[in-house]
This record gives sequence, C-alpha cells and structure tokens, in this order.
Amino acid sequence: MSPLLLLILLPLAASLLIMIGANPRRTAIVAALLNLVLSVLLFARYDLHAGGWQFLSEWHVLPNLGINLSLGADGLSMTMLLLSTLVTLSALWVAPKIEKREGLYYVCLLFISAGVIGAFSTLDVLFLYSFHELALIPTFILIGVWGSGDRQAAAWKATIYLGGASFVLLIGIISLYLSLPSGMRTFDLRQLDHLALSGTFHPASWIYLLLLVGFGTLVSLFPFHSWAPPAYACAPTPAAMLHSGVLKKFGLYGLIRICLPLFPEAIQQFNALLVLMLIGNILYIGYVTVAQKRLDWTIGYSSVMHMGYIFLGLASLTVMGINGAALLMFAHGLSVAAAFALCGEIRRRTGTLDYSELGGLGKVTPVLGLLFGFAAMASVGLPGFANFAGEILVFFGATVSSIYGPLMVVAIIIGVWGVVVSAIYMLRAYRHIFWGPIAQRWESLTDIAPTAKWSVILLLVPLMIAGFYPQIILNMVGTILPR
Amino acid sequence: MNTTSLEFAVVGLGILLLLAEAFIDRTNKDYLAYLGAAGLAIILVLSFLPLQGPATGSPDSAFLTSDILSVFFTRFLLVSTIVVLLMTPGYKPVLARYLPAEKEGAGVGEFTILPLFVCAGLMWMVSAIDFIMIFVALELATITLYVLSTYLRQNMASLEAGTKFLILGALSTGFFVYGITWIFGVTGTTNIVSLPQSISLLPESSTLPLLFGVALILVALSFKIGAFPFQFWVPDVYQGAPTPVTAYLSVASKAAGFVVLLRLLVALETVPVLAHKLYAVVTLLAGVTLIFGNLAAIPQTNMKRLLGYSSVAHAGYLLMGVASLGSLMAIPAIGLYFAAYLVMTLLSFVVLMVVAEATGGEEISRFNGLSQRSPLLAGAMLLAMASLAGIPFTAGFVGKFLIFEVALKQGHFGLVAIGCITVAAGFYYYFKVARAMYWQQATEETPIPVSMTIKLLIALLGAGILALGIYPGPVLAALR
Amino acid sequence: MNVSTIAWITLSAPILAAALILLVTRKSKPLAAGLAILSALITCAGGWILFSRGATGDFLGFNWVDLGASFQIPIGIALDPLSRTMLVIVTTIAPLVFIYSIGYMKDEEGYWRYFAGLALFLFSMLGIVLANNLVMMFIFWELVGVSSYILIGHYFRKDSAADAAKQAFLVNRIGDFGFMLGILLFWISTGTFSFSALNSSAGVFVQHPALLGVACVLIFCGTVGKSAQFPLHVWLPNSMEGPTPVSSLLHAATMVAAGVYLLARIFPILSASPGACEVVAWTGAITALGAGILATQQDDIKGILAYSTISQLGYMVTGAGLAVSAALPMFHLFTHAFFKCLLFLTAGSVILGMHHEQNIWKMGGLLKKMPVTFITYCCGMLALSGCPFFSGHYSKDLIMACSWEHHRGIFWVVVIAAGLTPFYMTRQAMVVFFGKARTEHSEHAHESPLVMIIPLILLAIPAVCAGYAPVEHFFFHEIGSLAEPEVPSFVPTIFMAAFLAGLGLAFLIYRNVEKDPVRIPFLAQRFYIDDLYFWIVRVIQGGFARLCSFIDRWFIDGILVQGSATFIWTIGFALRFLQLGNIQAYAFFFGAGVIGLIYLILNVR
Amino acid sequence: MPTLANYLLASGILFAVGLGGVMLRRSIIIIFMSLEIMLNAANLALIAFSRYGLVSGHQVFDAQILVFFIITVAAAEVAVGLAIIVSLYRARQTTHVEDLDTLKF
Amino acid sequence: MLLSAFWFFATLTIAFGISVILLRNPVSCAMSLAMCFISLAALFITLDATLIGIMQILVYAGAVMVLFLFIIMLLDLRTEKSRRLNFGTTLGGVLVIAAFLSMLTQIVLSNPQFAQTIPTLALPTPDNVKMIGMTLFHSYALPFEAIGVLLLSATVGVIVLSRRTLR
Repeated sequence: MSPLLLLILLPLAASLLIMIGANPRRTAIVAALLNLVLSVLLFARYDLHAGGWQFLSEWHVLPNLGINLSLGADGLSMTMLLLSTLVTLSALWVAPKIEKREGLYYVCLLFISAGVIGAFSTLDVLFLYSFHELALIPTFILIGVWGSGDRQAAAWKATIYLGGASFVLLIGIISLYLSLPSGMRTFDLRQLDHLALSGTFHPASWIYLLLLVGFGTLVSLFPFHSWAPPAYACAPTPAAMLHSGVLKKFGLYGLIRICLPLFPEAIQQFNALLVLMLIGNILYIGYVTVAQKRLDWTIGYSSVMHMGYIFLGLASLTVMGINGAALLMFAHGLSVAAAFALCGEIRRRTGTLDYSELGGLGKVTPVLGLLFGFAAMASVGLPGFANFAGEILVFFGATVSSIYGPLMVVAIIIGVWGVVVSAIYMLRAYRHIFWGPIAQRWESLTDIAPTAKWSVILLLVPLMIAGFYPQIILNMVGTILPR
Repeated sequence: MNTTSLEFAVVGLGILLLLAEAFIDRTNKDYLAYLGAAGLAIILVLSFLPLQGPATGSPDSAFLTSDILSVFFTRFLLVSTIVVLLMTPGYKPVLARYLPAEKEGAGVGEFTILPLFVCAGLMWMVSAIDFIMIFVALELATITLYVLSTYLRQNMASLEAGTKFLILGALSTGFFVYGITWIFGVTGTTNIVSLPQSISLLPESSTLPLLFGVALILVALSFKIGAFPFQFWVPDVYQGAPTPVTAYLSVASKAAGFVVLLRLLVALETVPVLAHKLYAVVTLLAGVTLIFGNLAAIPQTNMKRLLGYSSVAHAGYLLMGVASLGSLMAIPAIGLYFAAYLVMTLLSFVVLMVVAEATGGEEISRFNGLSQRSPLLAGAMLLAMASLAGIPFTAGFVGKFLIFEVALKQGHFGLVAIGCITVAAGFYYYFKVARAMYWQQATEETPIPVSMTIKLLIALLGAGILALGIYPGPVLAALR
Repeated sequence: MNVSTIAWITLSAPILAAALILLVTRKSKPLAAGLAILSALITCAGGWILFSRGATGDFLGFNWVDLGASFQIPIGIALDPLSRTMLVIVTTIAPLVFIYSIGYMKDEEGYWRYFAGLALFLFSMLGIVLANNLVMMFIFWELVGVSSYILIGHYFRKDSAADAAKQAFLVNRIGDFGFMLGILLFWISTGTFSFSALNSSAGVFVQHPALLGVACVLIFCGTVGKSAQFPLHVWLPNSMEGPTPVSSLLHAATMVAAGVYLLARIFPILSASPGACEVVAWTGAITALGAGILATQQDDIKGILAYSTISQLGYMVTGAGLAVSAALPMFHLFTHAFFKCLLFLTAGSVILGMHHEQNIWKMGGLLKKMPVTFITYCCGMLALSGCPFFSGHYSKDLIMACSWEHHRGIFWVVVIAAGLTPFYMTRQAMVVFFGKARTEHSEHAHESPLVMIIPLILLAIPAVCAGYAPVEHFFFHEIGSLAEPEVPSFVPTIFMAAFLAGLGLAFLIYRNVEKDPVRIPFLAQRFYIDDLYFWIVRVIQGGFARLCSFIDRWFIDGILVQGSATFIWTIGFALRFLQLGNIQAYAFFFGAGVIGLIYLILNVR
Repeated sequence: MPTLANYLLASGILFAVGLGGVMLRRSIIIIFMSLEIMLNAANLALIAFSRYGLVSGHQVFDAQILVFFIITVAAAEVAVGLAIIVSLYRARQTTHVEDLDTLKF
Repeated sequence: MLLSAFWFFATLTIAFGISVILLRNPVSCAMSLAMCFISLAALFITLDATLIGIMQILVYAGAVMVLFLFIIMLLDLRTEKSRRLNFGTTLGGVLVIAAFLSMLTQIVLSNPQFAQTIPTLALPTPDNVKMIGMTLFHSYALPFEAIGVLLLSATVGVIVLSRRTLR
C-alpha cells in the first residue's frame, strides 16, 4: 500500500470507526497522531537529491479519459502534507469537550483532514479538485451546529460562495483539459507539465482567468474574500484552524501546481490584474482589519490580508518569490491555526472576544498570553518565525520582478507597509486583551489547560524551527523550481 | 436472446401477479412487491445475456432496435422499477389511509402491479425506433401513470395531481400525434432510422412542414422530460402523487422521454438544415430549464415539491448534454448522468417516504433534527443531497463533470455560465435539507423505525452513489 | 579558542540564557537573574577578548536562506574595528545594568520575564553589532524592537505602559518600513547586501546618484525610527514607562544607538551621496535642537533624560551626516553611552529612593540624603552638558568643529542645542538635589543599596574619562580619523560660551524655587506633535480603516455578494409564481410555449 | 376537387378549436372533449396524407393503422380520464378546474 | 361533387367543434361533439378511408360519446355557471390560437405539393379493409400487442379508480 494512500485513508478509517461507535476523541487523535508520525517520516525520507515526484502509486479510474487516481509527492506537497497533519493533530487535540453528537464533530473534522491530505498528495488535477471539495459539507455542518455568533449566515455564505467558486474552478479545469489536443487529454500533472515544457501545449489565457478566480476565491483573494472572515469568526475552533490553516492553502497550491507551469504567458499577461488584487488584499484588507473590534474577526481578516503576501510572491514569478510564497504558506498555516486555537481558548473562558470588554488577561492567564504573544508576533512577521523569512523572500522576489514595471514597485512599497499595518492590528489586539487593567469579572479566569497548551506548542515549535532555519522548508520546496 | 422477450417477460410478470392478487387471498400484499422485484431482478440478470435485436427483415425490426442506448436504459428502467416496487410495502400505511378499502390491504396489490406495465411501456419506448411504436408505448406508460398518480382517491392532492397530469398529458399527446402526422405526411415514413434518408429525397419546399412536425414532437418530448415551458405539471404532480409514483415519474418516465429525444436528434443530426435548428432550440430549452428549475427551487419548503423542481433542474443539465450531442462523449455522459440521477433521486425519495410517514408531513421542516433521531436516514439523505448538488466522490459529481465537459467541448459557453449560477443555487436548496437535518433541533426525539427492506434499499442506493462517484468506469464502458 | 568560536559564543550566550529562563527557571528568581547575568558576563568577556585580540574577519555561520548561487542570505559575523568597539561598549554596559537590575527589580513581579527580555535584548543587540550584512542586521533590528516592546511593557497592567510599548514597536516598524525598502533598493542595484561588498559598491551608482541618495535615505529611515530622530522621536519619551534600568540600557545607552551604528556601518556608501548626507545631517541637527528645547520643560526626571537622549542622538546623527569619518558619530556614541547610562541609573536610584516618584517638582534637597547618587549624577550631568574635562565635552566639541568645517548652518543649530543641554540638566540638578524637600517622600528618601551603587560608581569613571585622548585613541584609531579639524579659535569659545550661558541661566532661574517659574505649554506639550500624531492615527488612519471596513461590509459583501445572492433568490421567488396551480393557466403557457417553439424552429438560423 | 391543403387547413382549424377549448373552458369534461377534438384533427390530417400519398404517390395504409391506434388509445384515455373525473367529483363535488389549486408555487 | 362534399362536411365539423367549446350546457356540448365526429367520419369517407370512417362512428360517436353522456348524467352536471370571464385568459387563448393558425396557414400555403388534388386510386376500394387487416396483423403486430397491454392496464386502472370501495 502506498504510504500516501495510507495517509488519506487513516482519517477516513477513523471516522468510519467513530460512526460504528468507537470513542470519538480518542480514535480521532490516535489517527491524527499516526498520520503526523507518518508524514514526518515521509518528509524525512523524501530524497532531496533525486527530487521530483516520489512515493508514486496509481489506480486507473477512467483511463481513456485520462483520469487516474495517482498519488505522489514532491517537496512542496510534502511540506503541505506536513502542515496538514500538524494542524490536524493540533485541531483535534485542542477541541473542547463536546456535549452533543461528539461523533459527528470528529467525523467532520477528520473528513476535512482527509480531504486536504488527499488534495496535497494527488497528481491528478481532477482528484486534486475533488479532495478539496470533501471539506464543503463537514464545514457546513461544523459551523452550523457548533459555531458561535451569527453562525448560520456565515455557514451559508461560505458554503454557497465556495461551492460556486469551486464550480468555476471545475469549469476552468475542464477547459484546460479540453484545450489539450484530443487523444492526449489527461489530468495527470506530470504529463501536463511535460506537454507544457515541450511546447506542444498552449492553453488559452482565459482559462487562466477562470482558474485564478476559482483558486483565488478559495484563498480569499480580494475582492472574492468576503466569505472568509465571518466563516472563521463563527466556526468552531478546530474547524477554523483547519480551514484557515490548511484548506485555504489549497488554492495557492493549485495556482503553483497548475497555473505556474502551464500558463507562463497568461500569467504575464494578467499579472497586473493579480497585482492590483493583491494590493487590495494587503492594503485594503489590512485597514479593514485595523477597524475590527473583535479578536475573531481580526484574525479572520488578517488571514485574508496575509494571503496578499503569498500572492505577491507568486506574482513576482521569480524563484525567490515563489519559494517565499511556499514558505509563507507553511508558516501562515501554522501561525493562523495557533492564533485561532488561542482565540477559541479565550472565547471559552470569557464568552466574548470584544476588545471593549476584555483587558488585562495577561495577569490571570500568563501562559495563554505568552502563547498568544508568540502567535501574534509570528503573524506580525517577526524574525524567528518562518513568516518573516517568507515575507523577506517574497519582497526580494518582487523586487527582482519590479524592473518590469512601476506597478510592482507600488506593490512592494504597499507590501512592506502592510507589515506595519499588521503590527498595528495585532498589537492592538494583544494590548486590548492581555494588557491594561483587568476587569473585576475576569479576575477568576483559569490559565490555559495543558492539552490546549501543548497543541499550540505543537504548532509553534515547527514554526520557529522553520523560522530559525527556513532552509529545511526551502530545500523541499525548491525541488519544484529550477535553481 | 431476443430483446423483445424482455418486455414480454415484464408484461407476463405483471399478468401473473394480477392473477395471484386475484386468486390468493392474503391481506398482506407485500409478497407481490417482493415477487415482482425478484422477477424483475431475474429479467435484469437475463438482460446481461447476449442480446439480439429483432432479426433484420422481420416486422418487429421496423419498430424495435437493440443498441447500446436501449440495452442500457432497459436495465436502467428495470433497476428503477425494482426500487419502486420495494418502496411500496413501506407505503402501505398511506394507501390504507386514502383508499376507500373494505378490508385491509385492498388496492395495495394493483398499486404494486401497475408499475410493471409502466415499466414494459417504457422499455418498449427506449427500444422503439418508430413513432407509432413510441406513441403506443408512451401511452401505455402515461395512461397507467395517470392512474397511479390519482391512486390516493381520498387525498385531494393526489386527485388534483392526477387531474392536472391527465389534462396536460393528453394535451401533449395531442401535439405528439399531430407532430407525427406532419412528419409522416411530408416524409411518408414514421421510422426514425429511415427518416434522414427520406428527408434527403424531399424537395426544398417540404422543409417548413417538416420543421413544424418536428417542433410539435419536441413539444411533446419537452413535456415528458419537464423542460421549460412545458414543465408546469412537474412540481404539482410530483407533490401530489404518491411518493413511489413520484420517484418513478421523476426517474423512469423522464429517462424514456430523453431516450426518444436522443434517438430523434441522433437521426436528424445527419440532416444539415434540421440539425442546426434543433441544436439551437435544445440549447435554448436547456438554458431556460436550468434557470427555471434551479432558481424556482430556491424558495421551496415542501420536500417533494423541491425534488420536483430539482427534477426540472436536472432535466436542464441533461438537455445541456443533449445540446452537445456533436461530441462522442455526449451519450455516455447523459447515460451516466441518468445512472447517477437514478441512485440519488431514488435514495432521497426512499428517505423522504420513511420520514414523511414517521413525521406526518413532507415539508423540509419535518426533517429537523433528523440526524439525532436517525443518523442512518440523515446520513443517507445527506449523501443524496450532496450527490444532487454535485459534490465530488458522489455520482452526481461525475455526471455533472461529464456533462459540462461535453458542453464545453461543444462550445456552449453561455450554458456553462448559466450552469455555474445554477449549481451555486443548487448548493443552496439542497443544503437547506442538510441544514434541517443537522442544524435544527427535532421537535421529538424518538428514533424513527426503519424496516429491513428500506435499510437494504438505502444501503444499495448509497453504495451506488459512492461507487459511481469513485469508479464510474464500468457504467461508462457500458455506454460506449 | 579561535576567534570565530569566541564570537559565536558571545553572540549566542544571551539567547540561550533567555530560552533557559523561559523554559526552565521561570519559578526561581535567583536562577533567572543569575542566568541572565552569567550570559552578560560571558558576552562581556567575549567582547573584550575579541577587542583585545584585534580580531578581524568575516565568519559565515550558515546560510539562513540558500536559493543557489544567485541568492543567499548568510548569517555571519563581521569583526572589524567598528564592530569590535561597539561590541565592547555594549558588553561592558550591559552586565552593569543587569546587576543593577537585581536591586531595582527586587520587589517587582514578572522577574523572569524581565530578565528573559534583557537577555533577548542583549542577543539582538549583539546581532546588530556583529551582523555582516543588511538582512541579518534587519533581523536583529526587529528583535531589538520586540525585546524593547517586552521591556517597556513590563508593567503591562498600567495603561500608559501598555500604550507606550505598543507605540514604540509601531513607530520602530514605520522606520523599518523605510529600512526594508532601502535594503531592497540596494540589493536590486548592487546585487548584494553584505556590508563589505556594499561599502565598496559606490561605483555602481556613479551614473545614478539620485538612486544612491534615495537608497541611503531609506536605510536612514531605520535610524530615524530606532534612534528616535524627528519626526519619529515620539516613542522614546513614552518608553520611559519601562523599568528604569531598561530605560538606561536600551533607551539611552545601546539600543537607540543602534541607528547611529547602522549609519557608521554603511558610512562609506553613505558618504558617497552628498544629498543623503545633507538629509541625515539636517535631521540630526533639527532633532538635537528640538529635543533640547523640549527637555527644558519636562517635569519627569526620566522624561528630561529621554529628551536629552534624543538630542544627543541628534548630535550623533549629525556627526554621521557630516561625512567626515565613521569614528565621529561613534565617538559621541561611546561617551554618551557611559554618561547617559549613568544618568539613568542615578535617576533610577533617585526614583527608588523616592518610592517611585518621578516628578522632579516633588523632589528636592536629595543632595544630603543620597550623596553617592548625587556625585555620580554630577559626573554624568557634567559630561552630558559638555563641561570641559568630562567625556561629553570632547566628543561634542569634535562634532561642533566638524560642522563648522563642513556646514555652517548646521553648526549654529548645533551650538544652540549645545547651550540648551547644560540649561536643562542644571535645571534638573537644581530642582532634584538642591533646595528643600518638597514632599513627604523626598524627606524620607534614602540612599540605594550597594548592588545599585556599585554600577553607578563603575560607570562614573568612564563617564568622566571616556573622552580623553588615550582612550579615544585606544578605541577609535582603527575606525577612522578623529583629528580635530582646523577651526578658528572662536569656535571652541562659542561652544564654551553656550555651555556657560546655559549653566548660568538655569542656575539663576531655578535657584530656590518651589514650582517651575517658566511655564510654556507649547513646550510642555511637546510641540503638540504627539497630539498631532494621535490625531493622524485616530482620525485619518482610523477613518480610512473605518471607511474600508464600511466598504467591505456594505459594498463588497453587502451589495456585491449578498446583493447578487438576494437577486438570484428574488428571481427564483418570482419564477415560482409562474407555477400558478391552475390548469388553464398551464394550458395557456403550454400553448404559448408551442407557439414560441414553432416560431423558433422555423426562424432560427 | 379538394386539394390536400383544404384538408390540412380544416384539420388545423379543428386542432386549434380543440386547443382553444382546453385553454378557455373551465369544466374538466368539456376540456376533455376538446382534447378528443385535437386527436381527431390529427386523424383527419393523417387520413388526408394517407390518401394523397405525397411521397409514394398512392394511398398509404400505415397512416390508417396509426389512426386505428389513435382511436384505441383515445378510447382508453377517455375511460381512464372519466374514471379520474368521477373520483374527483366524488371527493370534491366539482369538475371545475379553478377548484384545483391547492398545489401551486 | 367531392369538393362540395368536402366543403359541406368540413364546415359542419368545424362548426360543431366550435359549438363544443362555446355552448354552456354539457349535454349540448356532448351532442355537438357527436355531430362533429360524425361529419368527420364523412370527411374520412370522402378520402376513401371507409373502414376508419365507420370505426369513427362506432367508437367515437357511439362508445366514447355514450361514455361522456353517461358521466355527464351520472355526475348530474348542470350548465356551466356563468362565472366572470377572465378577460386576460381569454385574450391570451385567442391570441395563441390565432398565432397557431397563422403559422399553420403559412406552412400549408408555402408548399406547392399541398396544392395537388386527390390522385386516382391505384387499388379498388373494396380491398381497403383487407389491406388494413393485413398491415395491422402482420407488420404492426408488435404495436398491436402493446395496445393490448395498454387496454389491460387501463382496465385495471379504471376498476381501481372507480369502484366505490376496494376489496
């Protein structure tokens, strides 16, 4: 059995066991732990010198349509798989005690996990898409049943928006497939890359636009972002972690995987558009974030804003920029998951995330405050966390490509300014929640529980390792790019 | 083995069961359903033996054919009839409530047996290549379905549905017949296969009358498949008719209509003047049907009515495939879509029947909290809804994927754009059911009892959804 | 041990200490302090060894980022005269402040947090000093920022401290915005960010002097933020909310000087751009003058020192902008480090003696109660004021002379600032130590414990001597020439006159006064710059943010997203009413449909 | 001699009359009668086409067979239809289409 | 001769057809319908479709009409109450009919083939029944069998629907 298939099947098997009646929490965590161990092993076993796709396996589904369930991983997928398993374990671990329908809760989470793992480990574009969609219904249920705030509206919006967008994406994928000469049609990434390299394959540039809109919406590219903040704000903690930390990266992964190699000209052609949109992400969303009055919305919008940096890296079309973008994907996944985990912990204690009601919690929950400080600083892009390395690389990449036009220069300036903006809202959040005088009613709060603490540390440690020595990730990611 | 014998076997089975019903004195008529299902299952197995069409030159060969389409849809019809038959024992309580019965079980037997005649009619219809045969087979099926729709004689909804179906159905029959008349008058033939050749010999002046006839036939077929603006009967009849009949109408009867449409278009494709116009019209029909079906479904609150609109919506997707017949993959795509449609629609009707019986109503709000009352039913319904909405790894996704693939291949960009909007709308109204089942609280907590037969049906149909969604290869191979 | 190993140990000892304090010794006060001090002592030893060995070289640690030959970000140590001298300054002052902190922080909560922060700061500062390239310096630059944030916000439950910490971080970030752009601009122009390569790359810019100017000014933005130059100076006075040793170490002696060190680091390339130098020099001069003026009207003992620090940093920056030699600003940095550290520590001693009272108008007559503090304070105060035979005199004099030589306009500005320094320092000394006790606290003030006194005495020595020629030669002969330029003899006289005028005037005004006889609200309110910034942040930025938020909620989400959903829903809602339920209506629609379809099929082409 | 067009127009008018009856009358029985008129209009056209034999040039009997089938089907349809109308009447005491409007929207 | 027969019966057929949809009393309607069918049968005979013409009279004017009348009597249907005429519906219906007829006329008149008069018969009339019989039971055996099933099914259906109580 292929190790990657095992990686996909473990969460599914666990959810099956839960449906049959196994202890939900224990089963889920064991499966996630096994998955993490497995993915770390695979990460370590990946042969950097050989590069390329490894751990390959293939099952025929519709061979004459060129659809096969082929699994395989290169450095980028390995990185994303590691991210997925890390966040999955952390999310399951940090999940609070569920009173009603505990099984369904964990089944939904495991399905999301299986979906993202599948998406990151398949070589077939159609399965890439399909696995991602596996998360749609579980998210709908999770937000609707266990969410907070205006959860129903948020769940509806996210579901319809993402459903519609991914259908646009599907249309794009089919168009891409159809633009291959008949007889050579395939969904296999390897063959697509090969055809593109050999110059026999020139998909029309409007297909790129479809893919950009489709993938872009999943990543909350401005102006297709408005589903994300309410969904994250209202989702139960583990769902928000998985969704913003991992699932969202799928869109970026798709852009790197599919669009970069196949649409070299179209990307150039529409780069100005992309740059304009990402400026919207950084500057406009940045300031929207500044105006937020609740922590969950702040983090939700901040995760939208940070996508702008990853897009900047992609738009730079340079080795540095794309490396930076990939590193940032990994880093942002971990940091935003940690932030949401802690956000959930705060909410569980206080029942509110309104800045005007909170304050001074640092005194009664020092460890929570410390960990949140780490997460906030990571999000701000402080050196020592991988986010910083990613951003730096993105800036260097963008600088290289800035010789092509003044728009990129504007984007860089705004991007660097965005670092200031992100500091504004993150420090504001920290200031309002943990610092300042403490209100009487918060005096008796308890500090973070060990499970939550360790699940956040589980996210922060790799983040710092990658921050101190980003080359670990860059070496892996670099296998998809020419040096 | 000859194909026609399959239909006669079904008719024979029906007559046999009628006799049994008449002479065996049992109040519990469940055995009829099981016998019928078993008989059909045997016929289904037989259909996998090497089949031959009627021998060339024999009189039957002018009426029936045995091609991939007919074989596939014969099996399709058999499967859907089996499912519907197995649903009937679960529907007994409703029949008992609305039939003026002298003793227990009266009327149940006929309700179980009549679908067999419909099945035979539809089987003839999918194999027919002559308008006369199509007409007769269509009427056999339709007239029996009038009876079945009105079956709950003391239920106003059922009566109203039956009357509407009867009048509008007869109206469409009128147009069908008139259309046949004109085609026959101009070309001198009623045979679809020989139609192109006859047309090629015609003088130019005959084009207009020919088009007139074809247009009227299209009207009748649009009525049958529920395409806008001939869909008006669909939501009303679906809502009012007995649930197993609705399921049957929405799956089997629609499929037969599509097969005829396909045969007609495939034949006329070789006629340049006609093909172009026909595709334009079908494309337009597909567009308006998609919009109407999906958008009007959004505000629905009655589950059966919602499924009615959804059936119109799916007719739109199927018409999209029909409009793309120029592609080699179109017919397999449509066939697969139908296979998917069968499992997902029937599954939702099965669950609907059980839930409606347990809660006493068919509104979506009756599903509130179903996931707590019966995780099995809720899970099955969720799966069906996911498939109807087109979530990957379900049959519905593969169907949509192939349909949109051929549509794009044929350059129907407008349809695809409409499709994007309607798919999003579809997410909304299908997920409304999921919301009721998972988000809402149930008014009562008691578990819903599910009989073994229903459990078996749910398991089979659910497995079918997943199997088609993950590994559609075999079905697709059967269509090539 | 070879030089490289010593250098790496020096650099990494504090971060290890910080990590250990965070992870292991949080519970134990002595262990936390001990670890921090141990690491400081190790760095001190390392610093002196490296200095005494005259170690020179570029030691690559590892490639932090390595994307092939074309792009690498190395983490490496550059040892040269400049970094060695700076290393010695930092590592000498740091242990003293660490030790002093034991006494000062004895009764405070968050002990471990404080020492971990100090250790982290020391690590970051050493990183800045030793960095061999701009990106590495930027990394540590940011870390310095965050450690400063942690330390200023030590009393995080006080609103003022929390706000001050946030402000310090953000203002620094604004400076770093320019710094980062400068790095990018230099890199894209020269293809390198290593200091050695950069400083010899002036040739690249021969064709594009403006580009070089812009790049240098952008880098200088980093200095403006970190060294609190106008207009980003606002955070430094507020940062006095932190514990006094922190103010002493970070916000007086070392961290704020990092900006000056950065200018010295890129001095060769900076001096190749006259335009950039002009900007730098003027910024420094304006800062020196403006902060000097503001210092005269502050009431907070630390506030006065904070503005004096800004003013002195202005001197240093001016020194750098005169493009004479990298040694010029460094020399003032060197002397300033000692006397300003000393001044802050004595201020801390006073504050502790006054039971955390910081308003000078509530003190008075402390001369007798805190004699050692007073004496050491005088050393620092006179050095700062530029009194002859005290260290500050020499470095200031040099800058003054050079500015006469190179830029008359700046000279006059600097002279006025030089006159203000003795004025406000004398004011402070008069009010705090002379006269009679104004409050209860000042009557019961007491001398500080030994652990605090000893660092004071130890620092007083260099505060006096650091400017003497042998010392200067010992530390600076390798960095660059510090020869006094040939200036007319009246130039030193003007300087002396300014000193005496300031001293005398303050003595006359503030002798035996109960409350401040001079009240100038415009100055007490800091030129209203803080209010202006507050207004900008609140109204302009806040307004923009709210506008964006409004657009996002009501236009993008409201009209575009929800609107289109509602639109579709409405169409659906309307369409369902076609389904009238009436057979005749259906028949009519059917008939109309037939007509339409026939018409279509007949007429479509 | 009447032309084919005469017959076709007559059949067309008859068909239109039937269609009009379906659209305009409210009694289900009459609507049903109108439907029968439509079928008979088709029969007339069929017989005419069969007699004139446009393609073959002589009388074609296939059309008459079709008419035969149509008459049979129509009879069955009438039987079932009237049975439905009777049950409707039994349950609602009405044969008016306006009264059938519970299923809508 | 034939022409005048055509005009006579065609006018009659259409007139009775129109009276079906105009008369208010159901019984009159049914009678008009019977007359309509009878004149239609005459038209069939002018077209040499004697058998069909006779069948038309037997099945339609005979059996079907009796059924209609029987039901009208059974249900005791009175004159349709003169409910307010829905002007919109009426106008719409008339428009649809007019459009249909205009299109039909256009189509019929556009084709010169339709202008031909009745060709002479190749075969003598008496063989008509035989020919139909041969065709029906030989070539059309399959649809004929299907019609049989249809009748069976319809019978069962009618029984189920109209029995007062089910056994």
